[in-house]
Amino acid sequence: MNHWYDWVPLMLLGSSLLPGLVIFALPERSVRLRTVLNLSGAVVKLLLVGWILRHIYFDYAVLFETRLTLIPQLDLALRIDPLAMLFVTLSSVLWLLTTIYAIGYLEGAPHRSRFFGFFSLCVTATVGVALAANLFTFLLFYELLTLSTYPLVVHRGSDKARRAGQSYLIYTIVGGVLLLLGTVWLYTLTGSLEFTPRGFVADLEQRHHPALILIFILLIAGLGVKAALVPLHGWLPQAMVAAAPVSALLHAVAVVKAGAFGIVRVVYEVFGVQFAASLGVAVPLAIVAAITIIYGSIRALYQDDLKRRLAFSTVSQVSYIVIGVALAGPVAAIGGIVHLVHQGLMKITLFFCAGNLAETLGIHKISEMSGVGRRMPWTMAAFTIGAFGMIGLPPVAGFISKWYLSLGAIEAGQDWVIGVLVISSLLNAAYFLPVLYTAWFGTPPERWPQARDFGRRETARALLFPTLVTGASALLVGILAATPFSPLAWAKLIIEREFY
Amino acid sequence: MSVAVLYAVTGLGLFSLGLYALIVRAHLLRKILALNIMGSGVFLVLTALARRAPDGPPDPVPHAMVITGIVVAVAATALALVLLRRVVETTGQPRLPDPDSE
Amino acid sequence: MAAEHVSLLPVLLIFLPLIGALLSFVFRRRAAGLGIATAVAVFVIAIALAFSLTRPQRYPVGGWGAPLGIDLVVDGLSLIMLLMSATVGLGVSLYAGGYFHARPQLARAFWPLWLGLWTALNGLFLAADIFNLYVTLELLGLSAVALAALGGSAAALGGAMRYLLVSLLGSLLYLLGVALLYHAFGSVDIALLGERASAQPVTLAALVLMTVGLILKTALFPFHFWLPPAHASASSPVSALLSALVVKASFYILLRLWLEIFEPLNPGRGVTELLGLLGALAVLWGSLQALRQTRLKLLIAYSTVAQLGYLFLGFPLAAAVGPAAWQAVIYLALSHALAKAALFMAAGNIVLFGGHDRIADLDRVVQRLPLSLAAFAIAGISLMGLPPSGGFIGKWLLLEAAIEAGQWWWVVIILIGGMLAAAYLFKVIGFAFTRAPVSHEANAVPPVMEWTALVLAVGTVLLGLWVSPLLAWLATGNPFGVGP
Amino acid sequence: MTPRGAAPWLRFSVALLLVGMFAALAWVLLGLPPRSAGLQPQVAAQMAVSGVDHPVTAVLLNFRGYDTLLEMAVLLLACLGVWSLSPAVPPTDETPGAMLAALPRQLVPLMVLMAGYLLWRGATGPGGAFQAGAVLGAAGVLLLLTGWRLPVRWQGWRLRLLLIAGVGMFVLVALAVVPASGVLLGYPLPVAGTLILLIEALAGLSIGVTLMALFLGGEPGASR
Repeated sequence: MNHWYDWVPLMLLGSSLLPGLVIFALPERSVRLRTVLNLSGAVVKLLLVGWILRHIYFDYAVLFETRLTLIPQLDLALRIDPLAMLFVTLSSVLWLLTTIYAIGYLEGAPHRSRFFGFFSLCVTATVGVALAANLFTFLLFYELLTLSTYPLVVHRGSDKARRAGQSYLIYTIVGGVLLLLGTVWLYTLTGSLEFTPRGFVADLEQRHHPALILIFILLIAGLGVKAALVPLHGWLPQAMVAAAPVSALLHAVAVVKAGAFGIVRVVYEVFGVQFAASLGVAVPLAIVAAITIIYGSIRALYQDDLKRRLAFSTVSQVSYIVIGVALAGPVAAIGGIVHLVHQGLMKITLFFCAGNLAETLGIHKISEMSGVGRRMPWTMAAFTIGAFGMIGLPPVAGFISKWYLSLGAIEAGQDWVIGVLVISSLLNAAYFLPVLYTAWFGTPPERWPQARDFGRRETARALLFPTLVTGASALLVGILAATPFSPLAWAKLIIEREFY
Repeated sequence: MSVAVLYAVTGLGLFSLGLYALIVRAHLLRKILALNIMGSGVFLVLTALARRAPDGPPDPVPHAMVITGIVVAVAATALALVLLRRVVETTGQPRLPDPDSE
Repeated sequence: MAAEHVSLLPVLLIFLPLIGALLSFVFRRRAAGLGIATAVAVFVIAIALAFSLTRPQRYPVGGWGAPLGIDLVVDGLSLIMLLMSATVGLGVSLYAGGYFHARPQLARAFWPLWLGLWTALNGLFLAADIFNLYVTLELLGLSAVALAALGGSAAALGGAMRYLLVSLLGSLLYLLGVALLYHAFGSVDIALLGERASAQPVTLAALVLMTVGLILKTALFPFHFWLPPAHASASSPVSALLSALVVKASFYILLRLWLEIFEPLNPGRGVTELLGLLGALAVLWGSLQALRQTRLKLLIAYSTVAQLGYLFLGFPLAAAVGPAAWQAVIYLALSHALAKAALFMAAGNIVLFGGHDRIADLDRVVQRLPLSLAAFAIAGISLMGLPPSGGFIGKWLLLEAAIEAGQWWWVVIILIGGMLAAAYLFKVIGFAFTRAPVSHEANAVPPVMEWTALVLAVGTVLLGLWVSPLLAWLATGNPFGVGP
Repeated sequence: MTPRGAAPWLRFSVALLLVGMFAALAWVLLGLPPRSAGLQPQVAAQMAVSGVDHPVTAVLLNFRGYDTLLEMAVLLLACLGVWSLSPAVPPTDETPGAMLAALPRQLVPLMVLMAGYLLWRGATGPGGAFQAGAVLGAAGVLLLLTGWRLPVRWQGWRLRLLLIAGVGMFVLVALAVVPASGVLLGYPLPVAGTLILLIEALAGLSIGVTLMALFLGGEPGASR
């Protein structure tokens, strides 16, 4: 680490870690300083991300890497590559927006220093997960993510929150243990854990293949907990007890995506997708993902609680990423990877909206949403974009993902996946359209459950602004998918690296 | 069996007897005495076997060790006895409290 | 008879605390100041030793040399143990300065006893002579018992009494083993014994006697019964010392004897597998008991029983894969020392603040001691074996050894142990977030007590990042020999 | 109430186990070589440079002096432990009978003399600091039993200084010889005998006082 470039990944971490640590130490009442710290951290991170993206775009050869050798052969290593930057960019943008949202949402609530401290730690862990250059480093940040999200889940301190926290811990710690076991085992076989395009285990002798299959299962099971693969998804709906910004950023984006992102890394850069297919583990993974997609959608149908419905929708949607990866073809992979971004934008919009409804009118249930579109038109407009995207209607981002996934399925000769996608889209429509119908065309009640007055605006500015930005982005990345800076273009760049 | 070994085996006997009492007896004073007897047994083993030197005086090193051991035993016994007195003062009973009754 | 020039640093590590003990006994009013000054000096010397030690050193006391005289030996293994005792010792000294400030009666007993205990620890880690080890072991045991009784409650006295009896029994078993080895092979020097000892009944008898004596003192399952009451009822700085350092000392002796005398004689897989099995049972039983406890300090004490179990997994694993397993075990021991000291300190702060340690009522307390809670949580992470922490590195290395050995049952134990640790620690941490009315009667906790707990806890995180220099130090002189 | 011991079946099985252990260990001892000099030849070879004439004393104070130093620390720490546990047993006001009052007057001076002799004798024959200390301690115990009380002015730092004198001197000498001989506890030969006698004198005194202090069962003059 001689060149200052090599500190760049560390700076990416530091831009959220340092404000987080300082915030812990701040007394509850220094609201302004805390806000300044939060926002400047987020802005600095975003600037760094912009600078890096520009750098990669113009001079791809430069590799940023921070490395600390722990044990010979075992490094703590952070590296910037296109796949990492996809996830880093997504989290950084959404962190800034969610921070703004959370500042508005938690105004006057207790223990805010603790909340924002852990919030920053979570973002740090997420960025670490994205930048990890080997499975060891990945594991480290993956566990850190577990530990730093737990306090946010139980933040409210109610019995329900504690139970949710307990269940979250049980799932994630068991998942972490499986991941640990798989990782150590793999290390004893290969002596290296560095992520390498097209994988690094294919050279192992034939006799290790049964072990490799077990390792694959262990790793995917460990990651599948956070990615909420059925039957490991149980914690996610319960975790919805957390505050809206937590659900929005962490449980729609950071945590579940960390799992999905890990699956991408394992399939592409540990095993190599071709080798995984030849081991015969790719198709079963696709089947698990397909079951998750259908199951999540069906469960979502039956939820009246808005956040729970969104949670089950998350269960279902995250597996689009997994299925895209498991299909072992470049086109499907593009669909899966781009969905990482698309789903993030759409789902965070939906959660912001749910938070707005709860905070402004006290609405938590779908049955209470009748006619809310007239009371909060901007919020519901954003909600509509998100819902359309989930269903896969063009030109919203979700359509792009599904399009590539379907093409990829055909390319990979797995036509049944198209059936899954069609059924899932129908189910998505079945659980989103009624919500939209009630909201726009239902009759508003005499009085809302718990209305707060915001004057001429429909809700607080800090709540509405991020919602509209993410909603608009979900639309724009769909419309502008063909332009050179879109997530789709980026996903194609990544796939070029992994396949050719 | 030489005389040295006979003494040493006697030492082992003391050690075993002491260990029996230490395990079986509940009264703390007996336990402390039992430990002393065990200690004497070990010292006897150490000194007795030092007598095996073929000619000349016995090996002085075990003797020095035993002197050291005796001083340690005296110190430990004193501490144990005072501790025993304090246990009796606070619990009224000269035996170990039941660990499960915490 | 002047020997070649050897560094005096190891000698100072024994004599400085001894002089400190004497001075703090005579000059009682200055005891705390003397104690802390000694602690700082010992810490500095230990660090200096670490940076100056390039190869193992043998120091012949009196210039005689083994077998007539007594030698001291420093190699990587002793060095790491010395560093461990120096770090925890400094932390506990600072903590005790705060803790005993309001209790001058106890303070004047604490300082000389603690410095005497430290003398014993350092002497023990440097000893190369099994009879000298016996003397240090007794010095250690008696000062530890006296410290454990310092609390003065019925529970503390009973716990100390039991501890004393077990400790003396262990020492006598060990001493009988020493007698057998000396009379069989004509030396008490470990290295000479290693050369001379052969596989014959007397060696086996010594092995059994010494091993039983030492595992009694190390509280390996099923000989763990004395540990929880003694460790939990002692005053908090003492609990930290007992759990973090004292139990490691007897394990260290066992390891030394094993590596240099017994293992080369191949006593058979039965011995290693049995020790490993007891270790595994300790992990499970200790963790389950910890989970059941309703008192915080007892929970932490049972956690010690469990964590000590991991150390014994080294025996079967080293038999299978060689020194790598010991590396893992020592790393775990080191991390446990820091983590456990931090836990007991944090628990001590909580007890001091709220006046009780009932876990179910902790929510009234922990929210007002954020630093102590943070220390508890961070140290807990290391015990659970989650990254980034020394506990994680140790567990990683141990898992690696177990998988390489193909001994899957140990893998399962290690993983289950980690999950159980998470369960019993989060049982406590969860209370930090419940809504609780603020208690009224609260005693102030001196900031130094909160900060030392936190610094030691952060130390466990650093152990998770600063690994290779420590492993390099540990490898000085190749203490674990070469693998099979 | 006298505590009950273990159940009969437990006693029986423990007894059985211990008989087995005894038999096994006895068999092991019988297997030891019948003739073995141990370290006797090495000790004999170095006696000339040990500074004393008696082998046990040479081992205790010179060859393995480090052990002895630590062992005196054990005794001191035990005394510290006793002090930390409780104050001394309060003295009774009973006046001893004529016989008891007369006894120490005859015996104690004799015992002190005896202790001095043992100390001096240690250089050439059986004897030395521990034996002297034991006799001295016994004299102290005798005094205490017959109603003698430690004067108040001797209860404070003076007593503590006496208690540490032995270890203190040992440590002092151990370190002081380092510049001369280059090694811890390496007595330069010309003064070896003197240094050993110095250590022994203070050690004997401290051991005697410590034993007496232990007999008090706690710190004299301390209140709980």
